[in-house]
Amino acid sequence: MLEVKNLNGGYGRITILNGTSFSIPKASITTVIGPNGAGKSTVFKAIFGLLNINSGSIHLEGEDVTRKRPADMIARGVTYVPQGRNVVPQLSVLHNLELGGITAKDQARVKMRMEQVMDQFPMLRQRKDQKAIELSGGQQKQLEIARALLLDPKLILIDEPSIGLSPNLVQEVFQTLTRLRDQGVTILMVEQNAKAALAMSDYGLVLELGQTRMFDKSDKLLNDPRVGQLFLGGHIEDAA
Amino acid sequence: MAEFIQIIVSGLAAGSIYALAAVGFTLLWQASQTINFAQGEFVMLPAFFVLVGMTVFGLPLWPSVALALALSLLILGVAFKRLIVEPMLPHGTLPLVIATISLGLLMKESVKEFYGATAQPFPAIFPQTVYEIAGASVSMQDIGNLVVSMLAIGSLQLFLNRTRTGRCMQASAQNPAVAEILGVNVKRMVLYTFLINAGLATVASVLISPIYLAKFSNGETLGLVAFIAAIVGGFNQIRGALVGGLLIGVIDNLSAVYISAQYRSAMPLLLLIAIILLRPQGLLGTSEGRTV
Amino acid sequence: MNAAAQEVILSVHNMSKRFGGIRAVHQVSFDVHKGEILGLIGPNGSGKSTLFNCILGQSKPTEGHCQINGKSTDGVRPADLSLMGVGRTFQQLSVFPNMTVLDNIIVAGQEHEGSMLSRLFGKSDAGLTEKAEQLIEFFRLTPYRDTPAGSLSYGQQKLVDAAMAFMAGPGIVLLDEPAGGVNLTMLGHLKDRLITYNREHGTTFVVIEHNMEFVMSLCTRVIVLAQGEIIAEGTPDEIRANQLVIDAYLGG
Amino acid sequence: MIRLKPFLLMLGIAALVAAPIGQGNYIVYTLASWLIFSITAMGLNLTLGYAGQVSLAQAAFMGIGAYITALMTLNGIHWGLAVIVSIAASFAVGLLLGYPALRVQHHFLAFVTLAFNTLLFLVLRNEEEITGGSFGLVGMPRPSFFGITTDSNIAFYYFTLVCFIVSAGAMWWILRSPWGRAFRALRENPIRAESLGLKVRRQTLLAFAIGSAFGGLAGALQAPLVQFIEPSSFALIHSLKILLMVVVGGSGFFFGPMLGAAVVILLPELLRFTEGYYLIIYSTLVIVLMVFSPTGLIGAGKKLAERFRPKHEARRDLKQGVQL
Amino acid sequence: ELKVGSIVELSGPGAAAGTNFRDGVKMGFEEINAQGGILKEPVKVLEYDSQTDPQVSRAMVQKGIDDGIYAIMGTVFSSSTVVNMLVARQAGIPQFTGSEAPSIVAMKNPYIFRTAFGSQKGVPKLAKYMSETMGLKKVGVAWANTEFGKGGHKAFVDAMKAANIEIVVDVPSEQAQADFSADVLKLKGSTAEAFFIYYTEEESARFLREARKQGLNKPLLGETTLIGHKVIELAGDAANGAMGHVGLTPDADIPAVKEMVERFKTKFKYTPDHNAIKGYTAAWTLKYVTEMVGKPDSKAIAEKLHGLKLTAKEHPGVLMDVSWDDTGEMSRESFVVKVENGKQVVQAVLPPN
Ligand SMILES: Nc1ncnc2c1ncn2[C@@H]1O[C@H](COP(=O)(O)OP(=O)(O)OP(=O)(O)O)[C@@H](O)[C@H]1O
Ligand SMILES: Nc1ncnc2c1ncn2[C@@H]1O[C@H](COP(=O)(O)OP(=O)(O)OP(=O)(O)O)[C@@H](O)[C@H]1O
Ligand SMILES: CC(C)C[C@H](N)C(=O)O
Ligand SMILES: [Mg+2]
Ligand SMILES: [Mg+2]
Repeated sequence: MLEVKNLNGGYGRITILNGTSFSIPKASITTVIGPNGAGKSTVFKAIFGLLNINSGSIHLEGEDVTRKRPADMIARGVTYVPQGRNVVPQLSVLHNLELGGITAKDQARVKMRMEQVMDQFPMLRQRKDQKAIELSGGQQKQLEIARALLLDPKLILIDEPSIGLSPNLVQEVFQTLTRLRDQGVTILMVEQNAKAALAMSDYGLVLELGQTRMFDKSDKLLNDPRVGQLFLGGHIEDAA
Repeated sequence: MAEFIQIIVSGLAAGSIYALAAVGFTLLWQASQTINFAQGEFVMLPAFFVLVGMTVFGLPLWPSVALALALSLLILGVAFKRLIVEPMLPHGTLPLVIATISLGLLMKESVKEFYGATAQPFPAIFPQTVYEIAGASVSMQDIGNLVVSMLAIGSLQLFLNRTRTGRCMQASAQNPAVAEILGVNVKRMVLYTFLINAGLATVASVLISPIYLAKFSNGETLGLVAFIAAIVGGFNQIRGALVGGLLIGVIDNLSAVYISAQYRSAMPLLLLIAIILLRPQGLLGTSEGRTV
Repeated sequence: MNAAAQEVILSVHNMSKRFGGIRAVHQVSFDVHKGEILGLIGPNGSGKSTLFNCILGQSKPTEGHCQINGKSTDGVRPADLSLMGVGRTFQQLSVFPNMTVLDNIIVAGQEHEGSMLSRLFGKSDAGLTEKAEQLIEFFRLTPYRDTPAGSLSYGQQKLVDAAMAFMAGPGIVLLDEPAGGVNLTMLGHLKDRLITYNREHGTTFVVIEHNMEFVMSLCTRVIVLAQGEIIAEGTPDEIRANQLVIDAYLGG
Repeated sequence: MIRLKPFLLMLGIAALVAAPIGQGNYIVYTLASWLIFSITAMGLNLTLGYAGQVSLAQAAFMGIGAYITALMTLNGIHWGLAVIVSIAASFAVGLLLGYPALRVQHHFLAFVTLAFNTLLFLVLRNEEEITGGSFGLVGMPRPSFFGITTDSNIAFYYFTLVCFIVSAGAMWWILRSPWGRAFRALRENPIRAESLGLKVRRQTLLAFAIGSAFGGLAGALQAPLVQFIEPSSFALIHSLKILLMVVVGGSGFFFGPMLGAAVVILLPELLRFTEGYYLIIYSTLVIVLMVFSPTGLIGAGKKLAERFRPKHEARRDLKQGVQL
Repeated sequence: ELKVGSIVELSGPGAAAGTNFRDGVKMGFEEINAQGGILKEPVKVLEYDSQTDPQVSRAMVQKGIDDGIYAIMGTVFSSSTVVNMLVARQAGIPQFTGSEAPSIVAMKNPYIFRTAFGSQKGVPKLAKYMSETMGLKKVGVAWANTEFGKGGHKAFVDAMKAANIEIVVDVPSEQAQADFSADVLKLKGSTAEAFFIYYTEEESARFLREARKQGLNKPLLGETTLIGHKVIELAGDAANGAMGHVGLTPDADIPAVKEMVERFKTKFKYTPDHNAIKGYTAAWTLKYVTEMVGKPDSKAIAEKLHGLKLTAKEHPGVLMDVSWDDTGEMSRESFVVKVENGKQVVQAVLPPN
């Protein structure tokens, strides 16, 4: 489905990705883990066309999409939820949501999908006329996630969905992602909450210094002691 | 009483022009968080396009206006956005402010160099009829200005809030990074903003030039007054510009007659300061919401 | 809890905040004792951040007030609160993007020593620099010491944010989601550091967090907010077992 | 590298000392007015480049300084006293103006100062009894110190140079103290700065008032240099011109304003051969500069220097090595 | 080669007047050079732009002097002239200004010379006409609040006092003001029998249009700037009926002036105003006086000019007879004209005073 080969790129003259490679099959969930600053978000930006790529390639369902622009990626059924807050501050919740489907030809379907995601995140319906900036951190995140689902994407890039979400909502989002995977959607996700994320994933990718350290079935990674120590909080208990 | 009505009417007529220029400020502010210091010159220039059409190409008035509109869209819209705003947008407001100050100078000097330094008569769009209403003289021109600017601003407001394109424009302005990842063609949305501004400037230019006469330096005072009107009305509300413009027009006339002609131009400024202190978001503006 | 810990450092009385029709915080009252690490949890939109903002003078509560060390904070501006020993971090990343990591951390401490004039004419801030460098080392940011903070990754900025909180003198520090986006290894370090700091300097912490492992292993007491009201309060174990909290927040 | 700096500084000062020797009156006059505008631009750079507040009244502060100095020296009071009053007055007006404006945050200082500049112009023009109205004030004496007069253009230039060096020194001092860091912090994120104990309003206000005081000093020098002042020399357009100096030079860089002042004052000279077209060319050049280097000439210089660095750099933590 | 400085406002609000003056000077010296120059030497005109900024104008005069000019043409705006004339005076360089403010010749500066008489001289001529010929008792005045306008206003107020005419309404306006409705309204509401309007051309035109719109139908009187060619062009019908006192005007019924205007039109493709004639006559005056002195001696030229009278007959370049007194003020014949059907019609010829 998605194949990243030897990616090399960065910001300005600083190279961040030093030959990242991996490939993920259709209808799977892959969790990317790695220390802060490893380049996880940078990989996402590279895939979505937001980064200077020096060399390497990205293929989506066999098509070369290296250096394609975000709009092209959306047209190919890819959506992206970046890290941090990403709403249009002065537009209402409803209009923010609507923007998620702005590129769709079939606006009637978007209308319907909006209703569906609002069923899933009832908070959004309650707040639909409020300005997005007025939402709490976690509410904004819900809005963003909902927005990325509108277009019935083939591939979702989702960068640390759990930041700011309450535990029950994290569970719910994970369930949603699993459900989507079962419907054939491919999901690439970054998560620091690695244990839970890997548990629901098919594959795990460990990234460090902009390079692929490991790429394997997620249960393999879960059981790998090195990974356990560094990224699964293995020693948290000992230190406390 | 007749005197008072005259003041109000003349004030509204002048104010509707300020409003048309002010709405451009508001629009560009919303689109790129920049203050276009050349806005006054944007209103000055199209009149000369019309004159060029009439004197150089010998066209009648309306075709010349159409020509001016086309040229404005091209120069004040497309070229301004492509050549100046776009490369600078990522670098914050200040360089853009400086660039627009220089652009204003460039436009002014170019008109002076290539068309002449003296004012030029400009044909009126509306018939020169004057009506007596309750003792006050009201010209067709006054009424026309008021109606045109209200229509223009009203429909712009509706367009921005009620259409998907309008909302995409807002999104591109408020958070271009997000707009981009959602697939909005940010560049095109910004272009629309500048095209609308150019169009409004042309309308304003054609409306005022019969009164102001076409002159290279017309933008100087007009720009400042429009700017004040935009702030007074509220920088984040399109219709704020209308209210601000009309208010300034009326206050200007009232103070010229009843207060002090010498300090006449001080009144809008005092109003500006008062608004900033008492209602910083402007008369119609809304506060921008939570900050943390 | 020993006797010293019973001394109240921050007390919130009947605090409410409404935004138009929305009741963000509703009649919340609680005390924070000196030297404790208090957790504040609750569903999204339950009013946690709003509560912080009201306590810290960032926004004006609709009603109610709070006291720091017995002194009312009505109308006290955030800067003065900070100088009174109340520090904070924000839920959203908030570093100074174009300043180096080092300067970010130093600036967090510089106002707490000497007067404004002495900062103009006084000696350089060598002590602060040293402290800042140690924090940088600790948070593994050494390669980024002179990098503009805005070009760090999300988690790295979060760490800079946290480091800044340690620059203020002892007192009370309110942390809004310090763990979000921080790698688990670093999170462990962060927790250790908070605990050590709390033990050594007696600094009081109030922590908003959605990471339950982190909260439950760090805090001595937890308050749960839902729809602007306190629905539960107690030790981590009590909270974990509270059915109300499970339904509203933790989920099954 | 570190040793190079004092050396370059000495070289610069030596150049400034040597500059007017053997030049005509006009050149000396122009050099002196460059120094004066450098002082005022330096002040604005503090407000704008470091504290992040746009002031559109720098010319008005020059006006305050110039009128006070003119009125005092015309009445026989020594310049030395007049300059102190000028600086103090512009500082005080800065505080008065900034206090309410900064209370409401945002870019409102820009608008309030814009209004202030225009209002001051009206007052200077309309209150004829004091200010001479649009006729202005003429014939201010140039000061003399311990029997040394500054009447000749060259003597006045050196006098201005001394003032310039002193004020540049003071500015340098302010910027390298913790205040400098505080200014930058509150420019970049005032809410965060406030939460760290930085008194945003007070510090910004001070930056603005100090910046204004530099304007006052420049005005106090301008009055005896030109020996004539009238309201329109301090109109809004001149504030914009000073703003142009700061940004064209490079706002937020110490030497930006001086470079900018030089460009704004000297470029028209250099372009004179183009006759009527020089303003057109000049404004085009400014636009082009801003488009290619929004950080001004100093920024453009840095960009150029960057060219010679390798195209790719390794990530900063690569040396730290892997953990896995 | 002789160097002359043309220092005028080529940019800024004064650009219209300045450009006219500059072109007049240019044409004057081109003709002079074509006829062999001054003292058989070609004249080189160095041009400087004062940007309508007094301080810049001062610097430019300094620069011109450094560049070795022996006489100065300009500036036109009084606000600039009062400043830069000090520099020219220090250097002892004669200066031909286009300004009309009374203060300029009141400073006993031996190096300043007018090219058109000051308003303290022109306005009383008109005042006399108003009181004696028109028999007015109550008048109003509307004026531009600039150096130029203030000069005219003061001269008018003084003249009215002398003539025992009451001023019942007095309305100042801003430079480059566009909306005159309030001003007209104030005049209209007064009991004045006629109004003195002292604006620059464009404001005059806007004023006249507004006056027509509001139906202000009492006599409007002014200077060249109220009824000049440009005003008529801009104000159209609204200018009809306005009256004015005219010193120099391209519309004057004098063959020399008419020919000069024609030459100017072919050369520069626009109709000159009085400022162009000022510049043109200044150039020729310099030639005549330099040749009278016999050498390009700035000081001697200035001395020679005081008390000098040049007749158009012997010195065709001055177009009309002209003389200077010992303050640098000048005298010429002038006219009272009225606009009828878009044309100036001379009502009276006033002798030089
Ligand atoms: N400026 C505002 N205008 C309107 N409503 C607001 C504003 N600020 C906050 N709210 C509302 O107040 C409620 C509480 O918000 P708050 O940010 O305090 O939640 P929170 O507990 O911090 O949530 P999270 O865990 O998601 O950060 C939310 O419903 C939010 O929409
Ligand atoms: N805008 C930027 N400019 C320059 N360098 C950047 C920028 N953004 C990130 N970096 C650098 O790139 C590296 C990788 O950043 P990235 O955001 O991809 O990390 P990450 O793995 O997502 O980390 P986190 O878990 O903290 O989100 C970091 O070292 C960071 O310093
Ligand atoms: C343009 C002119 C009306 C200026 C006028 N000559 C003056 O003295 O200022
Ligand atoms: Mg990341
Ligand atoms: Mg929150």
